[in-house]
Amino acid sequence: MGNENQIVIERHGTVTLLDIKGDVTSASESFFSQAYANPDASGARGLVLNFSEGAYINSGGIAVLIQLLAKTNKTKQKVGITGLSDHFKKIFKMVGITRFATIYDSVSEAISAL
Amino acid sequence: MGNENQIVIERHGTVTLLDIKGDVTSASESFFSQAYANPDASGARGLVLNFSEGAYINSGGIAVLIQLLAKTNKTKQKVGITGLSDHFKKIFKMVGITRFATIYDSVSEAISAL
Amino acid sequence: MKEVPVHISLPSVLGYERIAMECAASFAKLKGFQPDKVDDLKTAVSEACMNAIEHGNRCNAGSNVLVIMQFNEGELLLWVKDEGRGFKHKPEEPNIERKIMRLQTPRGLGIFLIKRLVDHVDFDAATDRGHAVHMRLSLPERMASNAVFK
Amino acid sequence: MKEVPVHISLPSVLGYERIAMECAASFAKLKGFQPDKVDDLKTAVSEACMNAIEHGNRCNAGSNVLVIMQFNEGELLLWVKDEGRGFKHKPEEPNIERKIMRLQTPRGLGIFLIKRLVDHVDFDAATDRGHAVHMRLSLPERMASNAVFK
Ligand SMILES: Nc1ncnc2c1ncn2[C@@H]1O[C@H](COP(=O)(O)OP(=O)(O)O)[C@@H](O)[C@H]1O
Ligand SMILES: Nc1ncnc2c1ncn2[C@@H]1O[C@H](COP(=O)(O)OP(=O)(O)O)[C@@H](O)[C@H]1O
Repeated sequence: MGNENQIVIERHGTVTLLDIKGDVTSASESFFSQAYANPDASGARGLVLNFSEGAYINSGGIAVLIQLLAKTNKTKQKVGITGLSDHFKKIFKMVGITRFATIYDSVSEAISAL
Repeated sequence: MGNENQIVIERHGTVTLLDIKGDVTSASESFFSQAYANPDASGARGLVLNFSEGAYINSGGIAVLIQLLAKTNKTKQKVGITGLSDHFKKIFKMVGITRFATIYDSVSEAISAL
Repeated sequence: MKEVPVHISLPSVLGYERIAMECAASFAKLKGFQPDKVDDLKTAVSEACMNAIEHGNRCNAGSNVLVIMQFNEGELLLWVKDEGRGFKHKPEEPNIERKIMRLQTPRGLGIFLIKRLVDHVDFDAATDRGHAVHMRLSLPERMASNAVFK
Repeated sequence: MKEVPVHISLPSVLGYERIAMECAASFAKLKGFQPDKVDDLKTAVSEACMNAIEHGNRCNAGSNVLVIMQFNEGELLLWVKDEGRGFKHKPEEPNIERKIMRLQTPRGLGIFLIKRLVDHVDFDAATDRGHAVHMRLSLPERMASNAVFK
């Protein structure tokens, strides 16, 4: 597809931050599934997915996110999403992502809410 | 050419700020000459030209700036330039604009230096 | 007078949809569309181009995707053409609950988004050869363009 | 294998150079060029397109400017074609002191900038018809592209 991600994993007590650097497309699939395979992610009570400012996110990337939410829904993990522009907030609502994850304005807000 | 400018004129003692909103192209000519015609600009000891972040500046716009600097050079007004990205700082140096105007990192720095 | 349209042709390689997307964004800005509308168009064009690359041209790098953009009477008109045969069947409506339950593919969101982001779309527009998607985005109040751009 | 090039055709209207500029920027990013190089290319492409619009096609909106972009072996190759006859005479070198003294036109900076911003430029490149400017920008170390983009 044309991009690489770097996903930095950071534990904050029972909540784990996945800091997603780069664009999110179908090429992000392995990066997401590897990040989630980390016990800090799959074992956390809550997950915060922080997207990078100005990132390009397409429907292939949203599909990758849905695959992740399918997993967190099964394990009943709460998911917060941060770093989205107004445009992508709107897109995520349109698609229904916001029924399975909550959008927050900042990482710290998301961490304390989850 | 395809754009309009708004140039806000602000006196700060003997120095006048020309806050240039929008892209700078050959279409900016009348906006620049009108702004300079204002006594607050033509009569100031020093002028600060603040370009907007992310503005598109092309050689036609630089030519408009050179026309202004031809006037300030005659009247021996000092000129400071702010708001440029690293790319346009480089371009302004290449062309030699920096021999007739000084680039500053912020408007307040420019105002106190002039 | 109608302006000569802008044409872009791209190889059918995923990722290249970004070029058409930025081109369309810059065209829309030039015509006076506001940032939120430009963002809508970007996503719509990117999704339509990805479909042309993936489904229309089956990622055959030798096949081109052609994007045509024109502005006329307050409307931005855009075509995305591929060398395929168009839709085999009407795509299933995405359902997020079913996707999360893995009862539906996580994909299948492109058409859904395009429909919601532009003012009009025809997924099976007439074209001399191959298949075309046609979309239209209206400039609110039809003010900016002629006032700001001569 | 050489990739199929990206083509953009624009009407000869000042302002439209921005479309080619954004297209080239997005192509260069896709190929792994760093932001400073992308900015250099943007200015070079914008200036070459403005010249094609103004001097090559004399702002005749019915004449097209064609921009072709290709990436090959670590190099971005770009052509800007107009329908004119090319340079009548070698343009005068810009001299800022003379410009400030009004002994030289304030214009005449485009060619000067293009020469300094790309790795190679030919202002009189061979073309079947009309006139073309050809430029080349090398990817430092030739790493990014093949590693990051399949
Ligand atoms: N240009 C096209 N040519 C042929 N079929 C298409 C085209 N665009 C879309 N389709 C069909 O419509 C389906 C839904 O497309 P879309 O909603 O964009 O999701 P996705 O591409 O993820 O499958 C595709 O799977 C494909 O079968
Ligand atoms: N595509 C072209 N076709 C014909 N002449 C050109 C072309 N590009 C540039 N020129 C000539 O070179 C001169 C210098 O161009 P340039 O440095 O870009 O400055 P400017 O466009 O401001 O004059 C132009 O004035 C024109 O005479």
